[in-house]
Amino acid sequence: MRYTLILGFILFMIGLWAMLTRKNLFKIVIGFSIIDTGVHLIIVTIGYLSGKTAPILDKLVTPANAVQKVVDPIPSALVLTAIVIGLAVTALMLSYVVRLYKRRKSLSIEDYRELKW
Amino acid sequence: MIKRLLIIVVIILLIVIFLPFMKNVILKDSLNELSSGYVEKSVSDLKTANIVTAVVVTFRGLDTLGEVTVLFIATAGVGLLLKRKKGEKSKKSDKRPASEILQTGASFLFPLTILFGVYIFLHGHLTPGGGFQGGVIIASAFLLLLLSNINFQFNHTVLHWVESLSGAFYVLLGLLGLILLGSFLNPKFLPLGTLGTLFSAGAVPLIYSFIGLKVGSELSNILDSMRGAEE
Amino acid sequence: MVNPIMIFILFLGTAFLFALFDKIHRKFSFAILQLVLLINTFIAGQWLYKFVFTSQTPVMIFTAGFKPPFSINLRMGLEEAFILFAVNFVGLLSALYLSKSFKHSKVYPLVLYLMMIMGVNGIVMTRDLFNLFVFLEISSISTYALIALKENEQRLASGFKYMIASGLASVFFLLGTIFIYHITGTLNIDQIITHKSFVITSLGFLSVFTLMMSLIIELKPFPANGWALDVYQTTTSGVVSIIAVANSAGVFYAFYKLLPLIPHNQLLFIAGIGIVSFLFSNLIAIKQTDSRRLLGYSSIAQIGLLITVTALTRYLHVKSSTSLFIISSIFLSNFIAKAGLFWIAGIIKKTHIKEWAILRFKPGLLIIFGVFIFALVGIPPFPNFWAKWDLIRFLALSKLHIWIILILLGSLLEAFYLFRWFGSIVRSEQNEEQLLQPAYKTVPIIIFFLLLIIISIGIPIHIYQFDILPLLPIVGLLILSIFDFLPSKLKAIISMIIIAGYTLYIYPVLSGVSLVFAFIFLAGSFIQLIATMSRKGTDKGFFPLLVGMILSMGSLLVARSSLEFFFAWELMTITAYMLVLRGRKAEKPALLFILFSLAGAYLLLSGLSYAHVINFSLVGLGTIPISAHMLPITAFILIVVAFLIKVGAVGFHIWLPGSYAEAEDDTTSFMSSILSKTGIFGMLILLLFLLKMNMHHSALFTSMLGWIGIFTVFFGSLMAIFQEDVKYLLAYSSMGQLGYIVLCMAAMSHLGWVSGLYLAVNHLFFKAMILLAVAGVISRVGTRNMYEMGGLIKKMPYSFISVLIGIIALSGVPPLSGFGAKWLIYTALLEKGWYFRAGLSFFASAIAFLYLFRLIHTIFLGQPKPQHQNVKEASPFFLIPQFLFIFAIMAISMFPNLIIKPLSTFINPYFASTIQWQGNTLYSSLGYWNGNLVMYVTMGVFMLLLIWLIISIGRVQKVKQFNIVFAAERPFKPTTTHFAHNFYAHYKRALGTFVRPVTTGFWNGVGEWISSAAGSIRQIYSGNGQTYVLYILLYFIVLYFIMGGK
Amino acid sequence: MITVFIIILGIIMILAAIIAVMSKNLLTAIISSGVISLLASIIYLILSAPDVAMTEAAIGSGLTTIVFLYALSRIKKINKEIDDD
Repeated sequence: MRYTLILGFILFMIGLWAMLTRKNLFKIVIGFSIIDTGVHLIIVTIGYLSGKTAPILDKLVTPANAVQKVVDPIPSALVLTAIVIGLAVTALMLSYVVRLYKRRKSLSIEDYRELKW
Repeated sequence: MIKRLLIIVVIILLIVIFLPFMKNVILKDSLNELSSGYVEKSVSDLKTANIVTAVVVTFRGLDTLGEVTVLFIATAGVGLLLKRKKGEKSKKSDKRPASEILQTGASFLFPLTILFGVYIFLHGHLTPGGGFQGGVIIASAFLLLLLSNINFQFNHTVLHWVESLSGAFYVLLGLLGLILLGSFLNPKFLPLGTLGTLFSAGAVPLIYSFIGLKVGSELSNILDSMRGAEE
Repeated sequence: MVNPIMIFILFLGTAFLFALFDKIHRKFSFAILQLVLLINTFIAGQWLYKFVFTSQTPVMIFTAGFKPPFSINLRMGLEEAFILFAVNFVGLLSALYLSKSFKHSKVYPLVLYLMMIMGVNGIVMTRDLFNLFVFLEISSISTYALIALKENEQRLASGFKYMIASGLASVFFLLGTIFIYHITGTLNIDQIITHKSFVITSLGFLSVFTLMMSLIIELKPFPANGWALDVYQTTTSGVVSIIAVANSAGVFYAFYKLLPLIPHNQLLFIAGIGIVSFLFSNLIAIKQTDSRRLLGYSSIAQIGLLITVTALTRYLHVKSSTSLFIISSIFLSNFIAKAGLFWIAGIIKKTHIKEWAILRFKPGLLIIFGVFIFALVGIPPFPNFWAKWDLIRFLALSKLHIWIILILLGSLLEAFYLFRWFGSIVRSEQNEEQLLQPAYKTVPIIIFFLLLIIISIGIPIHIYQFDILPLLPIVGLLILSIFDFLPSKLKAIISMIIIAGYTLYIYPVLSGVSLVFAFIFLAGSFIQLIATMSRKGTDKGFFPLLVGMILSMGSLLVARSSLEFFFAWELMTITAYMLVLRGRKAEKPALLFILFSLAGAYLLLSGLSYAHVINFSLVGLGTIPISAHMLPITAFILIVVAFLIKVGAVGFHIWLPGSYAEAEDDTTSFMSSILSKTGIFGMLILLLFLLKMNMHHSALFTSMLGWIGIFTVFFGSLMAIFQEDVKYLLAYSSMGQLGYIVLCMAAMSHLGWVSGLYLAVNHLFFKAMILLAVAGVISRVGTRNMYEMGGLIKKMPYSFISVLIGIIALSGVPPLSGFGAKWLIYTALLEKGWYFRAGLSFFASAIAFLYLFRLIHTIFLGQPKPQHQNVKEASPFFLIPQFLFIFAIMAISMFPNLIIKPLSTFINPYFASTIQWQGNTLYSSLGYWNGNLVMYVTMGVFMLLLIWLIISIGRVQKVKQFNIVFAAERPFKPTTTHFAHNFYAHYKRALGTFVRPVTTGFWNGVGEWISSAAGSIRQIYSGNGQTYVLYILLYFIVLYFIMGGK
Repeated sequence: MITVFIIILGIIMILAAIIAVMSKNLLTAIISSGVISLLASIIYLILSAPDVAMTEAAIGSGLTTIVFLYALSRIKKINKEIDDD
């Protein structure tokens, strides 16, 4: 599934583009979460084995043939963690945005640069 | 304009650099040693039908504990930033209350959704889903209430108790593994049961349930804070 | 032994229940928080103890009942225990520091705080790549949130920048991790390292590169670190101290853990990343006025240094125990000092560095501040000092010259801004202000201070096996500090007793030339200490420093190895700096002094490292056979320049006049008459090595040295004649006299060395005499400008006598000892065949006479000033040492063999003697000198003149001061129109070209260039968070191509 | 067949991403980014990772979007408060 791999990287780059060019704090956070989605897609793709099924035992996947039939469970486990962490970071970023806006009434990152040099 | 150009160059160069990630990756068609080991062990040693759950709760249990902690931190962080201190006055919302139908519908759906969430994490070791997914569903039940009733206030005491105790029990179960079997987060101190039934996989369903409760209450808390509730 | 996993259980168990604890009472929940940190400190400490003091081997802790790689495992080894102990301990103290903020905050910050520390614990212990990611996230997410503690706009803005930068870094980490998993099929770090050959493929390289870059970006390398500086600048003290030390420690350890993945040939690039960060952060810090931002730059610089050192030691395959020692020493210095300084920042509550001047009224806190700064710079005995010593040694052995230069250059920059800060606080003129020092804030600072002291004393004793001898200067300093409450007179006596005792203690070790220098350093100090009794009150701080300085000079004599020598050298430097800084206008001179001294010390350090001998010391010299290759040319040059800086040789002299002149008056006399000779002593050791090695180029070197000596003489004397300030005059005069000594030593002959040492002793006598006399005068008239004095001969006759005798001895006219010195010098030079140099030195003597004449003429002769009507003779404490020195001068003038004979025998082992004695007459190949005879003849002539004067006295007409018979106007007020002002202006036309401030101009230019470079480089930190993200990406790209990614 | 399906999904996702980044309207942007996650969860299903799919659907497209919307509404509320004052 090289397509999903490439798709992941495309999303990554689009997110990066947003982080680099959008002035709006919201857009920057959105860019970040798009990057996250892209990376998650990449991770899941790495775990995929073509033609295999989910790593859950049922009628078709028996203990005897499980090793031959399922995809790699590790990346799935990692992505679960990564998704939750992504949510945590996003929520925190948004809280910052809300607080910043409350203080200065501006969503433009250019208005927050008096700290420098 | 120069900066825009620079950004374009940076992105192009990054794509060039990342090309090996896209091009040189040889997509495999069989499990590597580690993951086939996981598959075998989760069947034979843990009796867990959902191998991802086995990995998440047992083999990489420390990650999951960390993950719950990350959510916990986010709850605290969002709370620190957005919750109003007690007594801090807020403008009364002038929004129109939701219609009666929505309110009734919500209060009817609420217990059902909660039940569904519980079902998901109780069966985490058998079917797709588990603590996190179940937790989100529980949180969405609360969201339903929040949306349908503007002035709805969580019963924070209950939420705190659920959040605190489920987290503490999670750690406690891990500790039991350490005390009884010599390693932290070892779920085998409960009978393993037969593969594919509800009461199997040792303490895995129990742990996942606590994770579900913990995640559910944490997410509800985050939503509550985002809404701007009092502490 | 407690299972290390208990650390997590404790952290998480309490954190999850924290909301419930808090419902009981904030005091209760806060107590729980501290208890957890305390227990965890204890657990880590227990393991640390086991690893250090028993033969405990590292343990692996498995989770989930499976063996790795199936389960996540943790490691507890020496490194882990060390960092965990430090991190949990600083967490405990910082929690105490924050107790008030915690008391009034919501419950969340407490939880976040606990989790932040736990995250670091996890980062350190885990051996699983993805688990490392989780813990990295735990620690950074809680940091993001905690930055908002005591929220304000700037904190929020910096926190947001931090989040997007760090968020991007963690994405990179995730990418690297998953591809490494894809290639190796495992997430276990140890397994990945054993399979590390995958790095050679382009995919493997890219994965590892992405992973490592993520960690490196989290370590805030220049220039991809603008966000970090904002965080350092804004975050509240208790939190930022944790971010700066504990979080950085965690990420650094993660980097350390994964460094084996970097192929050997790429390690130098990693070291380069560090050194760039080290150099540029220190450079930009020069321009900072915001104290926290300055500390931030310093933190980043120190992390850069750590990266460099870690990569280099790995590159060089340095033995693991040694590299661990170096790394942990640098780590620890920064860890303790930086946490402490950030804590102090929270007490000061002022942002501008100049506003920190209020520290001046809190001596205790000021001392602690100073110690933290010294620890950062690497002054002995603090850990950084030892680390630098070992590090430079290894780099020199492996011929990594450029790294030595860069590391020392960066250290010098760092020393510059830190000492500038320290000096500006000590010497500020700000008024006292109320400063709240609540116990919960001071206790952590004091604990860290004590910890630093204990470690600093422990290192030399336990690791370098120092016995008490080299540590005596510190002991002396501490003893006097204990008695610092006593009045000055008593302390002077205690100091004299200590010095006498020290002399007796080391006497058995002394022999030959070291006796001469012991006489100068110790006996000279002993006598001059009498003058310090004139100090009023308790005059805190002076005596401890003075005793420390004197004993470190003594330590130089008895040092047995290069390390002991260098140790004593640096101790002497720092104590002298503090003494200079006590002068009222000494802020800038003291800074110049410490900068040049440190530059000298670094040159000495690198020279000693290049030398293939570990016994660079007079004592050590006798114990080893000397071979021709022990001192390569580089080492020789580096060391000789270090000593030339100390004596203030021309070109390196600009620190000298200011610091001699602006130091307190009695201190000046110590510095000029005694301290300056340490450079000569060092040079003597160096020349002895040269002599014994029979080096190929030695003739060329010594000839060059001779030229430097004579130019110093010439220039020093010339500068002296144009001074208005009597202390500047004497400072330049000292420089000239030291030049003579260098010249003599460079002659490398028996007579040359005899004359050099003779002059050294003689210079002690007359320069101490003159300076003490002048100090007495200044203490009475309250000015140092000579044209504001005059006619003091009647008011201060004894001082006059001692200055008169001093200048006779100095100028080298018969009959006093100076004549002998000059005679010896010319003889030595002529014997050597250095005719031109002899001529120049003769000329310089004539110049010297000009300024000496002025000293007598302007101060003591002429008209007394009206405001000096009631001036009294100087205090007897000034006079007693002067007369002791007069006595000494008289003695050696009458009986030169008293001193020349022993000198000659001391030097006999090195050179064949070319002089002979007949009775009191000294014969050289070029003539003879009989001290007695000279004395008698001169006395005779003097008597004749005196008799003639007395006979003709009848014709003398007494003139009152304001009698205008002989003047066109009534000289009422001495102004700059005073005849003695700019006395030698007319010479300036002839000699002006020689005294144009070329050297000063050069060094000023260097300073300005550095400053403007710093000013323009820091412009890259535009303040825009997006730009910082762009920098990170650019940094990533550039490094990828530099490191040869395919 | 599945490949074609994935490519179509991918193109829609990329378009959604571009809309999310470029759109002037924040609400549109937030919804679009939610759509990306939703489509991603379908891809996860195709890639035989149902656990991830569920999580991405619930957290990535569900909760994250709601958190975004809450933040946006907070900002609008702040604006309103200014208008009122």
